[in-house]
Amino acid sequence: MRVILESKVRSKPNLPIEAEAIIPRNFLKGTDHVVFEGNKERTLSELFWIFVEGTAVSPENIEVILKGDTSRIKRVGEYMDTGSIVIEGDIGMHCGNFMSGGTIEIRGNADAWLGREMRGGTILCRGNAGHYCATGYRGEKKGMQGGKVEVSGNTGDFCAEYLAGGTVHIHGSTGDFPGAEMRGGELIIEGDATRPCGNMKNGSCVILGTVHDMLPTFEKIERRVLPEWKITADVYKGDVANRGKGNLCVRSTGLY
Amino acid sequence: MKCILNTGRTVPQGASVEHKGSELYSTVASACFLNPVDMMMLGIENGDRVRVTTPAGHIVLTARPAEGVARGEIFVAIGPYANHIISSETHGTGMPDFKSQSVDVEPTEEPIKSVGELMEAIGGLRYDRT
Amino acid sequence: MIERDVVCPFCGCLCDDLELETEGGKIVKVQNGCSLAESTFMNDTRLPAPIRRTETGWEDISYNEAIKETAEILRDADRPLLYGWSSTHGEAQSIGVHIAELIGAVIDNTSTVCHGPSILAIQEVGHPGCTLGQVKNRADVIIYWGANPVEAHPRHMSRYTTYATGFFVPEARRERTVIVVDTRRTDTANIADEFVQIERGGDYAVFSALRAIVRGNASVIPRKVAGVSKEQLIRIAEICKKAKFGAIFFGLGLTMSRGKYKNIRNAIELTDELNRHTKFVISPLRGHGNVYGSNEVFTWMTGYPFAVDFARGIAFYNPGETTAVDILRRGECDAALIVASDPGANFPRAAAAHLAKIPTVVIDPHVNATTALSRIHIPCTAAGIDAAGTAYRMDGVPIRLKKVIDRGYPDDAEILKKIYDLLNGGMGP
Amino acid sequence: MTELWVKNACVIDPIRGINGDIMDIAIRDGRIVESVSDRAEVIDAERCLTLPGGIDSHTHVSGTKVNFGRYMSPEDMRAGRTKRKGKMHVTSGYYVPTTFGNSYRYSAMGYTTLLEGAMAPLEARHTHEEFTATPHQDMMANTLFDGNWAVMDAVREKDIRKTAAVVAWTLKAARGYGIKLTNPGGTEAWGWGEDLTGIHDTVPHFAVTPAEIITTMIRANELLKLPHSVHLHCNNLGKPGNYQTTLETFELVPDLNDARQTLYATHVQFHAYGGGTWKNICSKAEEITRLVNSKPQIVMDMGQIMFGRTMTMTADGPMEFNLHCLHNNKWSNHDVELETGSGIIPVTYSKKSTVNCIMWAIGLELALLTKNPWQCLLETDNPNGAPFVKYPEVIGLLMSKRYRDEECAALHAGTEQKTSLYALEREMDWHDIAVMTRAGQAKALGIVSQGKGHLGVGAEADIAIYPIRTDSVDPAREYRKVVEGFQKTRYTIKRGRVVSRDGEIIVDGANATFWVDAKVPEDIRMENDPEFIKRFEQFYTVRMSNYPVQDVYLPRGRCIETEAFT
Repeated sequence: MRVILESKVRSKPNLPIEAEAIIPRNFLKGTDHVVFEGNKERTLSELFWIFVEGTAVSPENIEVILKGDTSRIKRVGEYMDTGSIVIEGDIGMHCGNFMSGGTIEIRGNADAWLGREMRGGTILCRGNAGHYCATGYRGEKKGMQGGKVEVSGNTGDFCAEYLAGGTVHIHGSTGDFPGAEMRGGELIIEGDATRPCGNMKNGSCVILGTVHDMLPTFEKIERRVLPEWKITADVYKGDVANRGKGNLCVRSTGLY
Repeated sequence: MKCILNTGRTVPQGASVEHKGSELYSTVASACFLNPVDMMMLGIENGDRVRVTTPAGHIVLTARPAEGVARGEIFVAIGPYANHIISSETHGTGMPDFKSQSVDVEPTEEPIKSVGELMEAIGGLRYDRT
Repeated sequence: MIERDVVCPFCGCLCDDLELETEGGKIVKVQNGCSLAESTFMNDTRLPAPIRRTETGWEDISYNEAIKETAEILRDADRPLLYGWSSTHGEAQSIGVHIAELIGAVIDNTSTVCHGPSILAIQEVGHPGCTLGQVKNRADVIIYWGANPVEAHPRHMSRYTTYATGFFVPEARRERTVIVVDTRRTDTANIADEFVQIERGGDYAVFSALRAIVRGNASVIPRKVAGVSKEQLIRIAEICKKAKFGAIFFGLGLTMSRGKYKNIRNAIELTDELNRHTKFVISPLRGHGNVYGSNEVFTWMTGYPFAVDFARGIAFYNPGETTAVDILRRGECDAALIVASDPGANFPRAAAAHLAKIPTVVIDPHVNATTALSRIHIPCTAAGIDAAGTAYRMDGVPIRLKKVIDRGYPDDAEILKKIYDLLNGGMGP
Repeated sequence: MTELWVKNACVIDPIRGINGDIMDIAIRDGRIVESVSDRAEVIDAERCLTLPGGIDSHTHVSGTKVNFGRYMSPEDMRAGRTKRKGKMHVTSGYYVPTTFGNSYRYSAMGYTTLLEGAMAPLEARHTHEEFTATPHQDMMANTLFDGNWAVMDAVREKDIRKTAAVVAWTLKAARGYGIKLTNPGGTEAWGWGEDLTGIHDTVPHFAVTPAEIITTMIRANELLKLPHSVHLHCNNLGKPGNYQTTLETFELVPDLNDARQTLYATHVQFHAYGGGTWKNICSKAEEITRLVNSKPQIVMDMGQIMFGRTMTMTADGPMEFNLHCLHNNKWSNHDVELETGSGIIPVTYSKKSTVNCIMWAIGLELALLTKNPWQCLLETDNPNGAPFVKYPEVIGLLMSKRYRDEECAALHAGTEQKTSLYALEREMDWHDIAVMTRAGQAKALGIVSQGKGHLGVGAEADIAIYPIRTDSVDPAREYRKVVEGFQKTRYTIKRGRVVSRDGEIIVDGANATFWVDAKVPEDIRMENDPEFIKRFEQFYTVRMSNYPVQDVYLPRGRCIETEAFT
């Protein structure tokens, strides 16, 4: 079954919409769902043109497609456990919060907190992602714990903060402090990064581009070839500001 | 000249902060402190005006020498002048880059605007009957 | 008439030993206060009556009219923002939170552009602190990091730290080692025993290096970190470890520079590490007189110190999303109530500009930059001058602000209560 | 005049010796009376269990430390969120809820009076502000004296009268209720990052010992005729082997008061550890209760822990730091000049941890081994051992051996040999529970005469009606019904008004705050003592005139005056 949601023109287009109801499983029971625009409760049909094609008996066969201006819609895919969501344009904050299964594809850019506290499933963002991509919530000790987030473009600051499990793969560059407070999982940055892995405790991070402002508290252990990335990397252990046992691999700049 | 804009509290700014219409406040908040060597490089003297530009806009300030300011930096008191050119990006933290905005500094003959004029430039209307 | 032990409401020091002389309902002399206190009490020019912006200019309106229109603006909004709160008392703050809860607003206070990042850091790692008297009576090592109390908190050093006579440090300055860390040589730096000049944006790296040194990992540290020599870092670490009682005070130099809350987190973790060797505490130098009070009141009422979004009925908190600058920058809010603060002057231009595009109401004793951006400005009392109420000092000590004179203005709590009653279906004023 | 008539109530009122009688209760203007007119509103209790309103004699719900627990825990705030609804404000939080969250949830459980366990006098105004925002319970505040410089000076001078005078002045200034000692002397040592290891250690620079502080304060307390006894959090909390400190401390306590205990020892579970390391820690509940059973002058409370996530918060700063070094999670500390300290860290009690399992067992052992339920009151040191919403489960465990067995089966295997719990057959009855959750507290706090903790004529009409039929529920078997029944009252009546029905708050609260003004003779009042004034102005950072809490902070303050020294 395919559910197509096309955003309607709104009189106040900057008002955020919170739409955690948009997950595949919910459309098994029809399209009558509640979403929120600012401090007002709305029905899905007040904000979207809804088209349903085909039928489904189980949620894994449901595909939800979002069209139109969706850049202010938050929490799409929150607690999603199966099925798929395709967002043709940009998506607002908190897309895929607590997601445990299924796939989300974003063809445009994603706003901040993409895949926050994710447990499983896959998010693919073909554009850029905002700040706090694949991270956690304020005060929590664990961020993303499982699944995969892949971003074709760049991300903002604090990417994969508190990463505890799963894989975060950024094809472009990240901003400041990617992998800060990492506890586990794997972070791959193909482009550049600033101050990576500040205060990391565990997990591993590979950076193929240039590192700016490398922190002084990483201990260089060895130089090693990483066959899967076809590079020679300097391998650091850290962050030794704490008892960190994380691995940070940075492409060697010197000759080998 | 490329510089980093730093902002902060100062006693004169604090003392006149509740009187933003006053000339004193304007003078205090529109002062731009530079390292004397940077002033020499720009060819300006104490009291000359500089135009400071960022992607967010530009502002005209009065240059003042200060030994304590490092080269390549400028210091402006917290307030509407500095804010006129600071980006509203907060990096997901709620806090703008009040202390690390990249700016371009050049000498200028343009006049200093009043706080009222700055507010009118963004759609406000001065109230000056007190 | 002489009033003794008056509390100055200007900054987070809340000095409570001022002497004010009043004459015929006017303050004529301020003693014991710093120059900021003096201007707070002496140059207190007010907006005389409520005003409203019209097509052609400003007109005076009655309080009742202003309050009624404010209630209507807030009632009609889909995403109202209630911002400010730091220069008034807890009683007004508390009504503000109730209004936000009632109408599904976002309520934020000025810590958002001040020590909001410190709060984020504390939420990650906690806060080993103390009241200021502990520092005064015990501290033999005092560190000011990214802070300039000479300019921002002029009596901090004489009342609480460097120059204060303490029970266990009777010789005050002679028994205390003062370290100042900053990117520029400020007036505070000039009195330091040890000045550490750091490259802009290098605070995080320096904290990391100090933590590693204190943990015994000095060998990893390169010869220079953010412009600071390894020798100096090791020296600082030794001074700290040998302290009987050390205190770090930090300011906007950490909260506003790149990395924001990560700088403070690292400072707190250094403090934590030092506690494994001796006694160490850390505290933010809070700016506005009662900004800490706004955090306290918001917290016991909503669970969060700032940036609380009631749009969904429950309280939601996520700085970067629910903070005032972000909501304005994104053009989200469609009405604003600004109480006891001046975002017109203190917010970046793009954020301030949005206030002029939407109906904005200001409740504040003084004409300020936001007045020009507003639709209505309602003048009120100033807490600590002509209104009494609770304020929280930067270290959490609650102090009662006094009403020193009467100038005939209504208390902002009273104005807010009337707005609340109107919104809650009451008949109104 | 408002009247209410509760009919068909199955009343257990231990103070009046009533145990399960079916009776009617007449209420006029907030108090219990002989009879009401026929215009009175009628509530049919349908023979449900009806008790005096619950009283918590040791909880942390208001003030600097509690609010800091909230401030640093956005992750907890999202764990318990409710919307504004009717008269109910928004609430947030699970283990450190907002003030309204605390108030509503206590009210739903039938609690109408709370004693905040720790208030630093310098920050008393804050506690009282939060009391006002906790509207459905009458409040009182234990006032911290453990590191009070003026007290320690007077103790060193062996001057009980002066000690009492300092206490009287401070209690009045802080609008406090009673004397709280938290790790006496230890919090001052923590000002230097140190702690004391026993009650005969000397407090650095003050030349007094915890034993001297405790014994002098006990005598000062009685000299002042305070309604409550000294309320003690013993030294060495949470350390393996600390039961010896606890026993030594209990041995110091004379029997000085006919109406109540002479010492209230709080959260004794945390003070009843044998062994010497975390590896060989074991329960010493038997030793502790053996002594308590022979000393009627001591009342304790359980300090029960329950498994799950919570927050520890106490004035015991050094203990929190030690705990932090084990957990390495976030840590806050807040020392208060010339008075006390405090620390906060989040913890998770896990069934996988033998230490946690032993702690859980000790709390229950203490209650089950104490012969007289008036001597061991039920609480969790909220939120230290568990949030108070777990009380119904604790009640269930005390009433049902089967429930305990089921829980024990899930514990870490090493637990059984380290405690005596598995062998204890005792199952408490409804009357025991009524004693341990209200009557005992009222007596221990000295508020029976204020009309608390009983339903006699003249008492405050604070009443909890639970959806439990004691004639048809067998708590030993149907403990789930017991737990559910104590979670939500059918009616909670506060001062004659129904405030909560089936868990929902239906009116705005209007609580009172109790405080004590002990009048000491003019010649030794501290406000007339030039040396006290001089030291105050020199070493505090607020002026003495700005220190006392103004009356405006207690809009419904109820002052209990005592004539001290008479």
